[in-house]
Amino acid sequence: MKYITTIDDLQYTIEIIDNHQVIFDGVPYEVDFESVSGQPVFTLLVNGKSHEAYIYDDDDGGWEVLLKGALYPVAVVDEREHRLRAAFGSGPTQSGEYNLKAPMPGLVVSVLVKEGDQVEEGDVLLILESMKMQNELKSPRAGVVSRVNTKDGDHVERKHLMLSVN
Amino acid sequence: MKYITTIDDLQYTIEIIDNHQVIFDGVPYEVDFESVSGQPVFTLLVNGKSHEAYIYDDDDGGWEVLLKGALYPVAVVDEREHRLRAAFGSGPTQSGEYNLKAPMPGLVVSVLVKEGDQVEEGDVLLILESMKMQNELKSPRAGVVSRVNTKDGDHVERKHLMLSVN
Amino acid sequence: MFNKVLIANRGEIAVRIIRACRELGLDTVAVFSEADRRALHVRYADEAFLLGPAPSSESYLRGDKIIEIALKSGAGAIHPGYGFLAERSDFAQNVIDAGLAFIGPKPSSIAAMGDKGIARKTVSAAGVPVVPGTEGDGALTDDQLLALAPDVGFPLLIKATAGGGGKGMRAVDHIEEMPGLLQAARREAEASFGDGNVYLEKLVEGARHIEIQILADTHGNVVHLGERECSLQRRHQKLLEEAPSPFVGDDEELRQRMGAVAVKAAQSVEYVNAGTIEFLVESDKSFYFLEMNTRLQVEHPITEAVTGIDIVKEQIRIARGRQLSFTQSDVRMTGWAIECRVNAEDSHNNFMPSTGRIAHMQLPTGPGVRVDTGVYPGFEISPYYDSLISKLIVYAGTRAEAILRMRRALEEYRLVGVRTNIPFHQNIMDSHRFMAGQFDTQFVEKRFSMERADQQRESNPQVAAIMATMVAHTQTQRSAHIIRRSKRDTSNWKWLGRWERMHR
Amino acid sequence: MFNKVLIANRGEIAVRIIRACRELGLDTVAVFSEADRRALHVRYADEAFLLGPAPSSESYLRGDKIIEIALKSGAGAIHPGYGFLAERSDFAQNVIDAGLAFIGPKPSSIAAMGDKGIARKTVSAAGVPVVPGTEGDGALTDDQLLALAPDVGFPLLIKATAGGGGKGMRAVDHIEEMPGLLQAARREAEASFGDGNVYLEKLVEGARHIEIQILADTHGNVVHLGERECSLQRRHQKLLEEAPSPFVGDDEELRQRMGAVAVKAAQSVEYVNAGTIEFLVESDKSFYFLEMNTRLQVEHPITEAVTGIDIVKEQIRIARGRQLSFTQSDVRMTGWAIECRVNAEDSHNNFMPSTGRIAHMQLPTGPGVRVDTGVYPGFEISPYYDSLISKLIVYAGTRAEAILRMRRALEEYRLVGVRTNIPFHQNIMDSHRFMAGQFDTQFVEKRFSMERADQQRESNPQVAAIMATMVAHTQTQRSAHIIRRSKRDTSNWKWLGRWERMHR
Repeated sequence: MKYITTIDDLQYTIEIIDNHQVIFDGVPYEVDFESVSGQPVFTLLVNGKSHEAYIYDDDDGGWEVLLKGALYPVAVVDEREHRLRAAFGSGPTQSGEYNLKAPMPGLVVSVLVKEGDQVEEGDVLLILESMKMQNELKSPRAGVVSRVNTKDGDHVERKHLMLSVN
Repeated sequence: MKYITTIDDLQYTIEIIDNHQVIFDGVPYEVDFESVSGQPVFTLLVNGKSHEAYIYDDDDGGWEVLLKGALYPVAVVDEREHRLRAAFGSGPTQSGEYNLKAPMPGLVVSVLVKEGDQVEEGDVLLILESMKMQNELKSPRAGVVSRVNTKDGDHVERKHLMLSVN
Repeated sequence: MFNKVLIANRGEIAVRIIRACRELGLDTVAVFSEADRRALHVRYADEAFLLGPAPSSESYLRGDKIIEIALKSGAGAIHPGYGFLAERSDFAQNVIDAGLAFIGPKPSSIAAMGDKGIARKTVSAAGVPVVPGTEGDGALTDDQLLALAPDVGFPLLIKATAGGGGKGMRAVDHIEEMPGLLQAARREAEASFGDGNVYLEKLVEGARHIEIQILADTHGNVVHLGERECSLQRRHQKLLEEAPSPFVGDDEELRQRMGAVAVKAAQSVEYVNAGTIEFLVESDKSFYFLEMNTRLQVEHPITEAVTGIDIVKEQIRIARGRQLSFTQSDVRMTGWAIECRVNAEDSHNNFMPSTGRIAHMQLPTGPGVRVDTGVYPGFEISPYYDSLISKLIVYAGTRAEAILRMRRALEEYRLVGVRTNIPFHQNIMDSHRFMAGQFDTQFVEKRFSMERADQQRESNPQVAAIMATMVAHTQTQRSAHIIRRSKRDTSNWKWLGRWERMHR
Repeated sequence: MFNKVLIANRGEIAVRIIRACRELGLDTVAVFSEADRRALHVRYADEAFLLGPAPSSESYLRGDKIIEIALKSGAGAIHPGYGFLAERSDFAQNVIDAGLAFIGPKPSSIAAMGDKGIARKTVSAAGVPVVPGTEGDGALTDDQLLALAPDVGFPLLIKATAGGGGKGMRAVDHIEEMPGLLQAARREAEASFGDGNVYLEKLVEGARHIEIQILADTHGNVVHLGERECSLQRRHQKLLEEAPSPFVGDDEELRQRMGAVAVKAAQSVEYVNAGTIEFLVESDKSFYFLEMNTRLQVEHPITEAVTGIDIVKEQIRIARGRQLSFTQSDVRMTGWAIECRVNAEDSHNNFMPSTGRIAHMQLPTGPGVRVDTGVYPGFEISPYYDSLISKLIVYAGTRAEAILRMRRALEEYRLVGVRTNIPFHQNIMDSHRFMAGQFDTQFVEKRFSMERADQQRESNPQVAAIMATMVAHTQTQRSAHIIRRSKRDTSNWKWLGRWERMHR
């Protein structure tokens, strides 16, 4: 199968024959690709060079590759999908609403805004404590607080929608 | 459920109410029993004492407990079964045949006997190489080689029946 | 003399203390919260008792329960580790009143050094130079502080009087931002120490944070074990320490002068057991007393590596009334040690805390490498306690060798399940300013960026692209396969197509 | 001068060498068999190339392929590690003829020491005392050996002329058992070294096995790094080593005398790089040359710990033509180090080899602990190579402290999936004779029994009984549950009963 793989502004065409053959931008390579004991740790031998990386699903269809301490955000789409995107533009456009989700599980130390409040970009919306650190979560833009789903003292799970700015 | 548990010549009656209560020889104990990350490593808190052990199934219905470097062979049977055994004697009696099974995977360096040979106790029957060590496997008793299931140069898996003495 | 020690702590430091006790032939008693039943300190201790629910306030801060357990279990002493109850003079007093030994300083010394205001007064009275700031006994209102601020001068630091470890600390550049920052600092201080009092201190720019390790026995002997360089910090949290300090280097005269001042500061509060005096050192080598940590320090292992002295064992010996087995002249620093704090913080995402189950873990080993940790594969990193997963310590003959060894060790480190700051440490080890020893306390926040550093490392996007593509491909194949098996009746390509759309 | 090194080995020693190269800034090339694609040395190396199928003869012993790979990959040197091709003079010669550096001694030195018969001749000519036995150039028939045996005297040892590591070695008490043992020895020697030649040596009873580490550069400097005590052996395989030797102890005069003799032996074959001279030492402190190992030794880390010298780095520096950076007078042994060889051998089942997948692994860490290993959780231990899983090394100020530290470390060690000899080491650490340093090469086989040792440890059958019962109970419940779910239509107890009978 043929894929279009993108890292920042770099784009590669990669065709995968099997675990031992890939065609990279038209050039065939002998590769040896294995996962280490079923973990998201992968080892790749190509031209004798030994590489090992962590590869995570970044939760919205992309991948993160941690290789020798450097992190690469990678987008992989197959040829057909790539054509579709080219034709119809890529996916839904940004919604007007900003949803503040808990970046990690923790304790809501204090919610500094209430529904209907006018907030400016950079205003602190909420303070979330996790691992003994107080993290001030700020609004990325000006707007009106449209919804507040949490209160002081709440324990929230990761990705819990805490409040929205419209 | 109530069990009769035997270690060598020691016998205990152990009733298990749940993971937090056992009655040991009539005396109730508060216990806290957990397995460590799904491994056969178990941690037990009883009267505040913290114990950790490996517990293996010994392949014939019994258990091996490795506790602080000491190995305990343990037999556990429930009450009813214990009564049955008491009544009818414990299981099938030793068959007259000695079956030599491979104690580990390895290479058969040489089979020193053939079918029909008369062997004495302590005679070397076969040499098995594993991990660069040559292990001489001897006959536990005198008898006649009734069967030979392997030959020089064979790679055998663990528990493969290599030969029998009758 | 006690033969059983209760460790009133968790994580790597509890394990570290259990090891010292075991190697001295002492029995150990662990305490744990409901979140820590399977924690390493519970598994390694001879005895273990439940304290209560996960939050510290209901478990590791319950001094009353801890003393009760010590008495019940027949422990003769309590080691508080660092954090939690380590610097609570009232707890230390209660331990002693219960007839137990407290493995640490006298309650009076903890109190004297615990209120930073009083501490500054005491040591300056003893002739120790302190950083200019608000004097007196702490309890100042926001208005008073705002009034005093201009005299102290900007930039300045708001610090918690009960503080430590950067908690409740804020840097202020202009008076306008001060009210908000005062609030934040008091809130954090309140949360961390149950005391919202703060004071002001001049923010000395381009300065280094260098500390001196002290050991004092009950017979009046006080020695220092040389310095530790702790300037690499983020949000006033130490991230990497080394001994000796590249700034002090071969200046044995400066080292001994700082050591002598540290000893003097310790003596000013009749100090006993292990402690650390933190100094701010300016580029002209003038130095000021910052504060004294009246406890075992996270970074103690680097001093152990270069001096060969086991600080935790010495703490216990001192608490047993022994004399120090060595004098100041016996203490010699040889070789070089570096410690990297491996935290469950995603250094590629603004050091956001990361929780979860450790699915796979492979620690670096081999010559000159030491790892202190309280976790293991299968263990759950909870949001209740601090983010320190392990301390990676290397030791070698020279600083250059130590850096190369640390690079090697960081490369070997494998941890799956939570994100860590290992990439940050790898970038630091490659930083020319770090290699040259040219950094101060503001280096990480003002002169260092992960993005820039990542760009500077020998990059290999092609390999990253191939690996990600192969993983994506494998996943596609597997899913397609599953769908095929579950839906034999419909043509594959349609399902495959739908599945792919679903997953974008 | 080379900048890339090929490591012609596997397992912990390949990893150890990769670490040394990395810390010297050299690139590394690994080679691997089909069984080792996921091995740690492949994962840690910069490059890795497949040699062939699992059996050594088709992979790690294929010198031709290895040299080919070195040339192809642009490696400038080959490090053989120990075992495999390490002591093959022809391989060393081929490496040099290919224009590569061999990180080890000259082929001529390997050859001279490789044939034990010639070696005994050479060193005794140089005035080094040797153990009485058959002299001459090895190739003796069984009849000749049987004839010579009485002169050597019983008990005696049959040893492989090409031997090393106890392979092809047998102890003989009476002439009657000698023919059978000769066969066994020749067979094992043939299998291990492709050379069935053997010779005879007097078996000195109650003697110790003590060896001296040598380093020699290409500029004629030869120094010794003191001794290692290696008397704890089973079937002539070392199981535990320590430095210094408790037998030599403070007898600096004996140490220097043995060192001088070792240096002389090395010089007698114009030795270069790292090597070890093994001595047999009698209770009256008279000592005899046994053999020289012309390679890096498994137990080298304990010498590194007490001397502070990184032997593998020195090997590489020497191969790069550097002079030794220190003289004999700079070498000082401080503190005490012990190494336990953790093997995949079931010490509760006559040390039977144990293979399988490592399901869970937790290595001891903390102060004074070093672990060298080539495996990790998820790795498969195959029957093709030796059973060494890892080397556990501890370092402390005194022997007593080192023993306590080793006990602590052994207790922390967790390994699930294969059986190990850790319980054996735990029993040794608790043995009074070991603690008193009263043991010789026959201690393990003649005066030590796991059964007796197990009985002597503080035993806790009640706890074992409770834990086994709870596991059995859980299993019963689970199975019953499964049956219930799958067979809702029939009454549970009947199935439960049947299931229980099934499983007995």
